[in-house]
Amino acid sequence: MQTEPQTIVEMKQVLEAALLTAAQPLALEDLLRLFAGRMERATLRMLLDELKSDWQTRTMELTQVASGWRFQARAEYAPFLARLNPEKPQRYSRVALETLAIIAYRQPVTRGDIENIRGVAVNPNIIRQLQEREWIDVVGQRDVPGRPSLYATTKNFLDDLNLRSLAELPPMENFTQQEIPLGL
Amino acid sequence: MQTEPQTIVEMKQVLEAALLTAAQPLALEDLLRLFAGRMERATLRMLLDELKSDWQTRTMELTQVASGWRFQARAEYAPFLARLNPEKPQRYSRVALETLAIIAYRQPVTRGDIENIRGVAVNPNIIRQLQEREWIDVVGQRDVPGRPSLYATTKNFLDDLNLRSLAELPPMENFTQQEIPLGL
Amino acid sequence: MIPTVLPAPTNARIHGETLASLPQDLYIPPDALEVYLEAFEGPLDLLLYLICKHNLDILDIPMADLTLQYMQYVEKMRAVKLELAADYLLMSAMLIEIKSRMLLPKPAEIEQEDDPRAQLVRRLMEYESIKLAAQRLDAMPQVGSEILVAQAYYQQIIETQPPIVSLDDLIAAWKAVLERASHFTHHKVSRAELSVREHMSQILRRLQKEKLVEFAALFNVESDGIAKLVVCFLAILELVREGLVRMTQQAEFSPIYIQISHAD
Repeated sequence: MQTEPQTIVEMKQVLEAALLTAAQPLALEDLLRLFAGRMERATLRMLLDELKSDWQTRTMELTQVASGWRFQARAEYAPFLARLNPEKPQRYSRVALETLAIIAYRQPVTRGDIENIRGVAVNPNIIRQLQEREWIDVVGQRDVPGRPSLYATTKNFLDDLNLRSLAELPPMENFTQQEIPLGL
Repeated sequence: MQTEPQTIVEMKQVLEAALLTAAQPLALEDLLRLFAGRMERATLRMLLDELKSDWQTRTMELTQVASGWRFQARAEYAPFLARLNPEKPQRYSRVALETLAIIAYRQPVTRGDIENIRGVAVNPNIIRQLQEREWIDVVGQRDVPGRPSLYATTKNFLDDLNLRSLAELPPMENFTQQEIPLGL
Repeated sequence: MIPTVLPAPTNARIHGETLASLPQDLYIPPDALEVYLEAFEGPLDLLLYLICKHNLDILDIPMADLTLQYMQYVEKMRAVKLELAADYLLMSAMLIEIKSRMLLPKPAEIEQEDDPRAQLVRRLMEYESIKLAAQRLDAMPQVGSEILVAQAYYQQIIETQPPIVSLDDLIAAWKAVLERASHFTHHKVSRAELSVREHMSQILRRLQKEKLVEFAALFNVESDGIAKLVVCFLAILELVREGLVRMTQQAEFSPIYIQISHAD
C-alpha cells in the first residue's frame, strides 16, 4: 500500500497531481478525501495557498471558482490554445459569392452594375465584408451622377485563390455565348 | 494580436500550457499549429525533450503514446487520485477481454476468425461495446462470400494502454508457433 | 460469487511440466451448475480446464478419458441450459471423430499421417495463449483508472477564420449569375476577355494615383509581349467606351493623355 504523504512538499504534490488531472473543479471535501481523512481543513487551505503561490509565475494558475479549486491556463496562452481547435471556417452566402464573382469577371463595376446583373439590390455589408478582407477595392468612380465607386479585385484575392492573374480564372465564354445574348 | 513566443522558455511554456490542458494526446501536427507554422519539426522535438526533462522530478510526466504527447500523473500518485473516484471504471468481462486480445494480437480479424479461436459464437454486443469505446474499428472487408468486416485495434486503444505501438504490447506466449512434438 | 471460486485454468501441462498450480477439485451444488457452466467461455475453455484438472498432458491427450468427461459436462449442460450447448455439441462431435480415427488401424503406407489430435492441440494452445494475453491486457494500467491524464481548465476562445472560397465556388456563383441574367434579356452583359478587364482595373488604379498619364506610358513595350500590349490597348478602348476614362490631345501629333473621367 502507498505510504501517506509525510511532508508539506509531498502533500502539495498530491494536491497538484489531483488538480491537474481533474476534469472538474475540486471542492475542499474532494481534496480532503485525497488524504483519507488525515488532513485538517485549515492545513489544506494553507497548502492550497502555498501551491497557488508556487505556480504564480508559471503557465497555470490555481484559482477558486464556485464549485472548488482548479488549475487553469493563464489568459495569455488562450490565443495559442485557440489555434488547436480552430472554428470551422464559415462559408460566404450565395449573395456574397455572386457579388464577388461579378466583380471578378466584370470588373471594374459599380454597385449599380452588380444590381443590374443580379436583378436585386446589393447589400452594402457584403461589399464591406469583401473590402475588409482586402479582396476588392475601389479603383475609381464612374463619371455619372452620384459618381458611384468602381470595384475591382485585388492582388490579395488572386493570392488567396492561388491565381497569378485573372486570366487564369476559367473562361466562361463558351457558356455565356450559348446562354446569354451578348451585347457586342 | 498576441506576440509569438520568442525564446526557448516561452515556446516551452506554450507547449506546457497546451499539453496540461489538452485531455487528449496532441500529435506533432497539433503542436506545430500552436506556433502558426513558425516552428520546425526538429525544433519542436527538441523542445518536447527539454520539457520532458524539466518535469522529470515533478508530479506529471510527459509521455508519448500512439496518437501523440500528453502529460499524465506519475504512477505513484494513482492510489491517492483513486480516492477521488471510488467507483472504479468497470473492467471488461473475460469474453470481452479474450475478444479484444484476439483482435489486438491477430488483427485484422473477422468475427469468424474470433469464433474459430475461441470456439464459441461471438456476442455482437461485445464487438459493439469495444467499438463504442473506440478501442477497435472496422478496417476493411475480407474478400470472401459475405464480405465479413475485418476488425483492428485503434490508436485510442494504444493511448489508453499507454502504448506507442502494437509492438509494445506484452509478447504473446508462443505455444502455437513451435512445431508441436506429438507423443505418438 | 461462484465463478470466482472456480479459477479457470490459465496454464495446462506441457510434457509433464506444470506451468501453474492446478485448480482445486470442484464441488458443484446442483443449483449453481448454470452459473458454473457460464464461468467457462466455451468448449475450448472447458477442455483446457479438464486437461488441467486431471493433470493430462496437452500434447498427449488420452482421447477416451477426455471425451467421456467432456460428454458428462455437456449432458449436465443440456439438462440445465440448452442454448448454451450448441458450440459444446460441435466440440463433442469433433472429439468423437478424433477418438474413432485413433482407434482405426492404420495401413502401413499412410503411417506418416498426422496425429488426428494435432489440430485440436493447436487450437487448445492458441486459445491458451489468447487467454493469457487477455489477462495481461487486463492487468495493464489504463487511462481512467491507473493513468490520469492532465486536463487543466482553459478559457476557450474561438479564433475566427475568414470564410474559405474555392475557385469552384466562384465559378459556380458566376454560372448562377449568368443563368439568371439570361432571364433579363434587356440587360446587356458585355463580353470582354478577363485579362482585358484585369488591365482595366489596373489602369484605373494607376490613374487614381498619377491623375494624368501619357497614353504611351501605359504600354511597357520593352517587357510585354505583343499579346499583352494588345490586351492593354483593348482595356483602354473599353475604358473609354464605358466612359471611365477620358483621352485628351492638345494638338495633332502632340502626346495623348489619359485621365479618369470627371463630371466637372
